[in-house]
Formats: sequence, structure tokens, C-alpha cells
Amino acid sequence: MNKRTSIVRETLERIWSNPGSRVGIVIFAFIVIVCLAAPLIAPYGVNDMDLANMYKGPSLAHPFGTDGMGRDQFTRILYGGRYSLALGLCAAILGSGVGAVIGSIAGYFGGKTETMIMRIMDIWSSLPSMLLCILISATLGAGFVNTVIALSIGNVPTGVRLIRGQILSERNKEYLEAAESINCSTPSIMFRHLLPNVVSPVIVDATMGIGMNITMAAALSYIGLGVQPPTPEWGALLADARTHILNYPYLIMFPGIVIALTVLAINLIGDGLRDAMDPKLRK
Amino acid sequence: MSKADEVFLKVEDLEVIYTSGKKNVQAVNKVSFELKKGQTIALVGETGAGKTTIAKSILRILPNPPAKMLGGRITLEGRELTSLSEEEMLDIRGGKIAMIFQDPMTALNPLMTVGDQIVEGLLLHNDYDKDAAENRAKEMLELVGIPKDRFVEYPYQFSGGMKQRVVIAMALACNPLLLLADEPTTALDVTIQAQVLDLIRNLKEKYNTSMILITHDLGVVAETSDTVAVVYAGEIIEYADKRELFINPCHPYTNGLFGSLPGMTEGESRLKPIAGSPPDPTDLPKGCAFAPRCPYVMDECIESKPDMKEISPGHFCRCIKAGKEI
Amino acid sequence: MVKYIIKRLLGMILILLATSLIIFTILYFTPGDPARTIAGATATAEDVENMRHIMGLDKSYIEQLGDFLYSTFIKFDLGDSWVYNKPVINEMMIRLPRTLFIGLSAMALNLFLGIVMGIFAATHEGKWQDSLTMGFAMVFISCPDFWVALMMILLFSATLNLLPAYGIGGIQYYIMPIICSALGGIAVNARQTRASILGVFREDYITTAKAKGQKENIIVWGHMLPNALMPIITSIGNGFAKIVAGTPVIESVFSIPGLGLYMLTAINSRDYPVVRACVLFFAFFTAISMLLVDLAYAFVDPRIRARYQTVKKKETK
Amino acid sequence: MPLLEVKNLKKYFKVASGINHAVDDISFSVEKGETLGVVGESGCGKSTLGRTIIHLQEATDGNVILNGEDITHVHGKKLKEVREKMQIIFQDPYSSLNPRIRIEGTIEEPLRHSGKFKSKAELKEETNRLMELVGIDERLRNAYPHELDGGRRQRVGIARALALNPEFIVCDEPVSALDVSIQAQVLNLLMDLQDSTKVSYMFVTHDLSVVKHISDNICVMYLGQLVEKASTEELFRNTLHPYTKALLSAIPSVDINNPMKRLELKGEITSPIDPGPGCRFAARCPFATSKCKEPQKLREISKGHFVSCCRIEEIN
Repeated sequence: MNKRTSIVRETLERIWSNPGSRVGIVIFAFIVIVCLAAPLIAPYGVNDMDLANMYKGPSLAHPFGTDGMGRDQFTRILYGGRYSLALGLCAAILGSGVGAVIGSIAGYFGGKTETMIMRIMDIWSSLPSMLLCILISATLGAGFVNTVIALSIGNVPTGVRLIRGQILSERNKEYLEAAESINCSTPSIMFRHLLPNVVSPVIVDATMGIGMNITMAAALSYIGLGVQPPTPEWGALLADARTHILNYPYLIMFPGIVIALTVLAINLIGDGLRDAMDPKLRK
Repeated sequence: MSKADEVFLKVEDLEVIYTSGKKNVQAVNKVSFELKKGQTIALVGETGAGKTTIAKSILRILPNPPAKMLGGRITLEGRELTSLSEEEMLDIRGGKIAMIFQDPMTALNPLMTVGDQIVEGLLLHNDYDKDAAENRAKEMLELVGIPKDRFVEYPYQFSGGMKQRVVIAMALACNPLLLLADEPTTALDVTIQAQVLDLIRNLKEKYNTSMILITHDLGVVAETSDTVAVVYAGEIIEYADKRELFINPCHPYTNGLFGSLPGMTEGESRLKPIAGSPPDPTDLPKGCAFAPRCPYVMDECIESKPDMKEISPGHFCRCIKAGKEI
Repeated sequence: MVKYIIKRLLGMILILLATSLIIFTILYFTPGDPARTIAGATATAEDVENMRHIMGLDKSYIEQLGDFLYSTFIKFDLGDSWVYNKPVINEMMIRLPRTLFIGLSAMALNLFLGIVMGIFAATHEGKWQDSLTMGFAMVFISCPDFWVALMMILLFSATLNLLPAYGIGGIQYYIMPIICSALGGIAVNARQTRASILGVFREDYITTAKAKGQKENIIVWGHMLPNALMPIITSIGNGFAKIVAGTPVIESVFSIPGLGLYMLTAINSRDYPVVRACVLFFAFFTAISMLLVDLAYAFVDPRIRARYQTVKKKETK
Repeated sequence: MPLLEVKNLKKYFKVASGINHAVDDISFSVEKGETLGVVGESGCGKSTLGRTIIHLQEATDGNVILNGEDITHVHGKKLKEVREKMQIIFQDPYSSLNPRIRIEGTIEEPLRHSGKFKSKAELKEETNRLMELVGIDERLRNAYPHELDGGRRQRVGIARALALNPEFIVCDEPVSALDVSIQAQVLNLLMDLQDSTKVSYMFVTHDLSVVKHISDNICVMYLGQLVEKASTEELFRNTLHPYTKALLSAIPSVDINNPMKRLELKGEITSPIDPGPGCRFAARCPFATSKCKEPQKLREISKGHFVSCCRIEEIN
């Protein structure tokens, strides 16, 4: 009890002690490292064409086969991971971050501000997020940044609702009154007292959001929006191969498996994070 | 049927543990007591002492896991409950033994009308058809002082005191032989508390129901019970007739409880509380559980657990110094 | 209650108006000139200018918006397709049943399987049945639905030759699209149901029911499930929205000429009246399912029902 | 001059179904080093009264006078000064401590905000002194609230309230969430602190035996109004208002030889929302007549003993 353990460290230890999320962390770390180290690991150049070796099935030379231009699929998946992971991460942080800020404003000030913000969110989410993404990326056009923006716009209302709900349940707690009675300033009450107690579900949501955004980005590329070939983003690889599904199924299989594995790992981590941050489970 | 002074409920060496992770918590440790027909025994103790666990293990409704009954026998009218099958227990629960819970706010299903909740139990334990059960339920409502046209209302439409009346009606609807009342008035306001306590007492007398009353309030004990068992860290540490216990408390913990009461009598300006806090249930002392807080502690107390001693007829105490001058 | 529904329907109109505004604005600022696209690659500048006039694109933003809102909400006219010069509504009515069939079937599947799997897992908490169900749920949540669709085509159409891969026809054409639309939602609902049931497991009123001597089965279905239902309903509502949003992708994988695919094609050919009409329909559908979710809350919980009834009382005063 | 004077204080809330008269025209005064007990059942406005006095809520009407100075509507720097003189101890030791801040941080915070302690060493020394004063072991300095039991948490709350040497502390049911043995420890602590620092308490509780033990004067509240006010001794010797009598007789007595004869009340506490002009207790009062429908005045029956009931002469 006299040892000074920080909450962050305690949380990390608890995630690690959960077997599910430990598996998730290992898989995710492996994928991230391998993708970051793509130039070192990849056996070929990302756009190296080899017209002599088109549509070759998986072999020792090409573990995931080659595509219609003889490009090595394994190499492209490694490089593509950088796009997909970055897309997911940026969109999740941006979306949840903006959502959290707006939600805190709504929750903390209450009254008319809150009503107005929540009505706007109702309209904002009257279109399901995937649909909104499709429209916005059609408007903004293809490309990495545009896709990030399109994805994160869809994430905002969830973030707003989450943190507002959390603040609502927290804002009548006596420790906030206590803080007021000992002359804490408003920013101090907000950032030192309120925020640390409401932020955990947003962190969990943002974590899970990474996975969801990777999937959505892939779907966008697949239907011809979002990041486009020849960028090797995972969804774009699938879009590239869609017409050859019956002849060359491996071109569809491997990118999909990698997406599923990555998202699975992230979800496992998210689940562990949720349990680790639950104050009810903390002893 | 048993005669009035025959032992009606017998609990012997009851032992319950909770498992959390790798740790075992000894929630109830070798608890034994008896109850005669129509009488009330009070289990007194502080939060976490294991009172509720004792009551729930009589009904066998402890969640397993984490709770596990390690040993002991519970006999009701000569029938051993501990060896009954789960099917047979369904008849006992609500039929022979009923329970009143501490918090009326959460003890009722918020999505069912109070009427249906009383009817539910009636249909399970009687040969009533639906109409008969409804009539009986309305009768019960009137009996506890709720107009019968509130039969169709939902729990949220009742105040705390009213809800507790519904819970009482529900418990008594099937004329149980034994009533387990778990802090039935703690969550209520003082004046409402008095009403509910009087109601329980009157109904209990009317139907000659026996009762196990769980409470931390010595005032409630004084007004309601016949026998008292003081529970500390899962053990009964003192057990006697109410009058005997109030006039001649023997265990240092019982004495401490009395000393902690801001009494209604004039005079004292400072309370004489018990030092320290109740022990961590995952890490109970080897010897007497009360030893770390006891003002009269000796080496022996720390080394081994004292036995229950009968210091006068019917007055038991788990303390080395019991019966000696302190 | 009726008053409440009417009030909510009025609110829905406001939401649809706002959605119209947003979608119109988004499309208005989309780069590229629809008139040029539609006039064709060989058209002269004059032709394009002409076309622009015919389409009303030479008017100001406010005028165009006014025209659009007026014809949609007052005349209930969704306009003509720029590409085919036919009323959008006719085209939509042809496609609507396909989309609706897939969507509604997926929702039913979603609801039923999600809850059953969740309860199954919850009542076997910590045992292998629990781990297995939740493991499956986790995997299905993680797989992109369109990729699962592609894999199913590979397995059931290409390899086993059991189901048709593309297009429409008899019921067999819809089996895979429905399953793919529902999978993710089923998994989410199963997880939510399990969590909610476990959440009410230790509630006092469950102990009360046990103390009454009620049987385990009736406690689970009669006491736990209704009380656990609120978050499950929320999750089902979200599932509906997801299914709606997933239609374009799923329809595009299976080449089903439904509303989703119609909208995607229209986006690519800059056929804005079609895009607007489809989006409005999706928004309408989402709003209706949200209303159903709210009504379901009231159906389950007397406290919420009472709140609606007091609203009613006040209005009649 | 009394330390604190409350004159005709009112606090109303707008709620969906009308106006909640949570605190309705309450006056009293507290001398230095004294304890005023405020007793009532849940919903009678006793907690709101405490919070309004120390400026956690804005008063609707009336005055709060501290050391002869009207502080009802102070702001900014002045409010900061007032808050340093008036503190609060909360009922629930679980929700009144921020779960993410260490014990040390919670106790240190008011010191830091006061700006009176410049160096880290000074701060540390002062927190040490406070922890020792309320009896928290030095080794718990780095613990989080969830690692402590209810009694220790409540001690932390007391240390936080004491940090700035206030002259007046509102104790909002500080012992009602605690077990009997721990409750007695905390009560003793509060009384010892009063002896050494001459702080005044307003002790809000529903428990008459506790209030009798600790208070010099007692106010009994019912639905936002004062029904009886007297010195502790006088109130228990010469109980006048029927509600006070009912409260007293409702407490289960430990004295098994003299069971209390109970004055049973009808029904339950009614709503403080848009109450009528008459006696608010009349609906439950066994002695109510048509006279009780008229507004009641707080009358001084004997020196310092005020009662708001028109029928006390007849019923006593």
C-alpha cells in the first residue's frame, strides 16, 4: 500500500494479465512492426512489375502469390499495412478526439448548450456513419487525407454521446462539490477532477474505433471510393482483385485475412482495456 | 407438528467461503444456532460480518461461484435442507422460508407490477388459479396497509416504505414457517422504519412465524428479538437470550458495540468506541479475529482461536476471558 | 402514447429536412460539373451551358436548394434522373423491395440469433460453451462483411456450387446477402446480450425471485431478459443502422440491383437527384428504426411509458 | 456577536412539476465553538440548507451573515475567502473523494489553492500534520481512496475540510454511512477537533441520538421548514412539536427495561413541491385540526425554544 503505483501502469499490467488481450497485443505488435519494417523485410519493391510472373499462386518465391502485373502480393500487403493502420489510427484519434471535446462541452455546461449540441448530433447521426463516409469521400475525392476526414466525421457523434453520458453520471458526485468548496478553479475541476474519471470509455471506444475504421476504409476502397489503387492499401488490394475472384481466389483471401487478424487483435485489446479500466472491477 | 418450545430450526457448523481469484474468503465460519417456533433470533454485526451470507445459505441462494458452502447442517422441522435436491429446495424457498431484503428500492423487479410479483410466488406454492391468487395478493396488500387497487402499479410508483411493505406482503403471502429479515428497515427513514418494524412484528405474531432478523442496530434488536447472536468476521462470538445479553454483555466486542452507541441516556460526553477497523476478510488473524482491536488482548488470543464457552445457562461467548473478571 | 408518436413523427420530418439540407450542400460542393458529365465528352461549351440551364444548375445555391426542398417536401416529387430522364421514384420502387427484403430479413436474423446466442453464453458463463460462442462473435465482428461475402461466394458458389454468386432471381439469390448483412450485427448483439444479462445477474430482484422459489429458466427469460433488454435494444437499433449503411457495399458485391447499388452508380455518374432520393430514403428508414427502438423502450419499461403519458397529460391540460 | 447568522434563508428549485421549496424561510445562529444539530428525514431540505450556506448553491432569498458581514451574494476573490472560512464534510465517503487522486493529493489540494504554502516541503509538512491530526497513518499517503475503508476515507474528508482552518464546518450526515464502531470513532474525532480548534459545526443528520450527543442546539426540519428549535437539553426535556415527538419515539430503544411508547405517524413524507400555506406536517399529524390549514408561525415558547405549531398548548 505504501508503494507508489501509477494508475497507467496498473492498467497496463491488468491488460497484460488478461490472456485474450495479451494475444491481441502480440498479434497487433507483430503486424505493426512487420509493416513498419516493410522496406527491410519485403522481398520485392512495392511496385516492381514482373510480367513474366503474372497471377502466380502462392509459392516460396511469392508466399502470397502475384497479381495481374506480376507484383508480389506479400510485399504489397506489408506496404499496404502502413496505409491501413495509419488510416485507422488517424481517423479514430481525430473522430474520438473531436467527439470528446464537443461531448465534454455539452456535458459540463449543460442547459441550452447541451440541448443544442445533442440536437445537432441527432441530425449528424441521422445518416448511418458508413453512408456518411461514402458521401463525404465522394465529395472530397479519393486520397489518404480525405479518407481520414470522411471516416472521422462518422465517428464524432458516438464520441460525443459517450463522454456526455459519462459526465452526466459523474457530474453530481460529491467529490466535484468538494473540489468547488476548496476553491478549485473551473479548468482545474474539469481537467484534474472530471476528465480522468470520464475518459476511460472514450479510450476504449477509440481503440475499438481503429479496427472499425480499418474495415470501413477497406470497404470504401472496395466500392471505388477512399484510397485507390495503385496505393496498396488493404481494401484497394481487394478492389484490384475483385474481378478475378473465381480465378485467383488467393488475391482476395490474403488481404482479407490480414485485415480480419488486425481488427481481431485490436478488438481483443479493446476488450481487455475495457475490463482493465472498469472501476467496478478494480479492487 | 412440533410443540411450541421444541427446536424448529437448527444450524450447525455452517461454513461458507467466497473464492475471488486465487484467494479464499472465509465468510462464515462454524456458525451454529437454534430457533424455536414463533421466536425471533437476531444476528447482529457490522458490514461484511457475514450475516447476510448466513441467511442466504439457509435458503441456498448464494451465487455459486463465488460462494461455496463447505460444511454444516441446516435442519428445518427435522428435515435437513442441506441434503435436499435443487427441485425440493424450490418448494422450500418462498413456501416454507421467505426472505425480506435490505433495500426495497432494488428488491422488486422494476418491470413487473407489484401485484404480479406477489402472484408469482402464490402460484408457485399453492393450488390457486389465477383469480384466487390475485384475490389473495390483494388481501395481502391490504394487510400491509396498501390499498388493493394499487395491485396493478409498478414499483417506481411506490415510495421506499411502501415498497418494503410490498416486499413484506410478498414474503408472507404463502404463510412461511420462517422469515429471514435482512436489515428490513435500514434503508428507510426513522418514522417509516418504526411503522415497518411494527408491521413485521404484528404479522409475525399473528401467524406465529419464526424469524431470523439481521441488523446492525441494537435498538431494533432490543425491540424485536428473543435471542441474540453477535457476529464478527464470520463467527458468532456471543450468543444469549436478549435480556441476558443486554444486561450482561460479555465479549469485549459486544461491550464495544454498546460503548459506541451515542445513547439516549444523559451523562456521557465521549463515546467509548472500538479501536481500529474490522479485519480484512481475505487475511483473517490466526487467533481470535477480534484480537487486533481488543483492549484486553493477551498472547494466547493471538496464537489460537478461543472456543465457545457457556458462561451461564444459554449464554455462550467466544473469549478466553469470558466469565472471568476483566 | 399516440400523441408521443405523432410528436416523434413531426420531429422526424425536421430531421429529414436537415438531412436534405446536408446532402444537398455536400453534393453542391462536390467538385466536377454534372452537366459536363451528362452532356457527354463530345459536347461543346454551348451544349454544356444549355444542359446546365435545363438542369437548373445555373441558378444560385439558395434557389436550387429552395427548388429541391419545395419539390421534395411540398410536391412529394423526387425529380427525374439526369441520366435516364425518368422519374426517380419509379426506378426506386422497382429496387426497393429487394433492398427491403435483404434489410428486414437481416434484422430479424440479427435480433433472434443475437439474443439467443447471448443468453446461451451468459447462462454458461465461464464454461467452454461461453468461450466458444463469444470467440465466434469476436471473429465475426472483426471480419469485414464484404470480405466474408467474397469468401462465401468462393465457398458456396465457386466450390460447392450451392448458391448463385451474383444477381437476382429466386430466394436462393438472397441467402448469402442476408447472412452477410446480418453477421456483424448478430455478433455485436450476442456480446451485448451476454454482458447485459450478466449485469442483472446479481441484482437484488433476481435474488428475490430466487427466494420465491422460481425456476431458473423462468428467472432467466422472465426476470433477467426484460431487465437486460434496454442496452440490447440500443444495440439492435445500432445494428439496423449498420445494416442500412452496409447495403451499398453488400449489393455491390453480389450485384443486386437494389437501392444501395443504385445510389453508388448514381454517385459515379453524378446523377444527383437519384443520390439525394436514395440518401433520403436511407435516412427515413434509419429514423423509423430509431423510433421503433424508442417505442420498444417504452414497451419494456413502465417508467419510460409513464414519462410519455405525463407528456400527454400536460398537453391535454 | 454569533459566528454565523442565517436569516429567512430560502432555496427553491424549479422542477418539472412545479417549484420545490427545499429550504423555506429558515433562521438560526451559531456561536463560535458550538455545534448546531439539524435533524430531519430524507427530503426535508437539511442537506440543501448546508450547501446553500456555504455557497455550493445560490440562495433564492434571505441572508447569510458570517462574523457580522453579509456574505449571501459574494463572488470572485471574496467568495474564495469565504470558502476558506466555511467548509463541508460529506455523507458518502465513497463518492466524496476523487477515485483517481491519492490521499496526499486530496488533502494537499486546498492548501495549494490557498496559496499560503510556497515550498513543497511546507506543503508536505502541513499534510503530515493534518493526517496525524485526523489519525491517518503516514504510510497511506500514496494510497488511492479505493484502498481505504469507509472510516479512513471519512477521516480524509475531514482532513480536507480542516486544511484551511475554517471557522465553520457543515457536517452533512458524516457518520450515517459508517458502521457503529467506526461511527463512534469519527464522532469522537470531530468533538476532539472542536475542543482544540474552536471550530463551529452545523451537524446535519437524521439520527436523533447522534445529534443529541454532539449538539448544543438543535433545529428540527420538516419539508423545508423549521418546526422546532431549542437547546439540546431543552428539546429532549420538553419536546413540544408532534413531529419531534414522533421522531423521538420512532427510534428503537436499546433500553430493554423501558420500551418507548411510540407516537405512530400516518402515511409518509409528502412532497415539498408547491406546498400549501398551512402546516406541512398536518397531513401526517395525529393532532391535526382545521386550524392547521392556516399558515403557522414560529413562536418562542420559553427562552430560546421556538415551535411552529398552533396546537401545542392543547396537546401537551
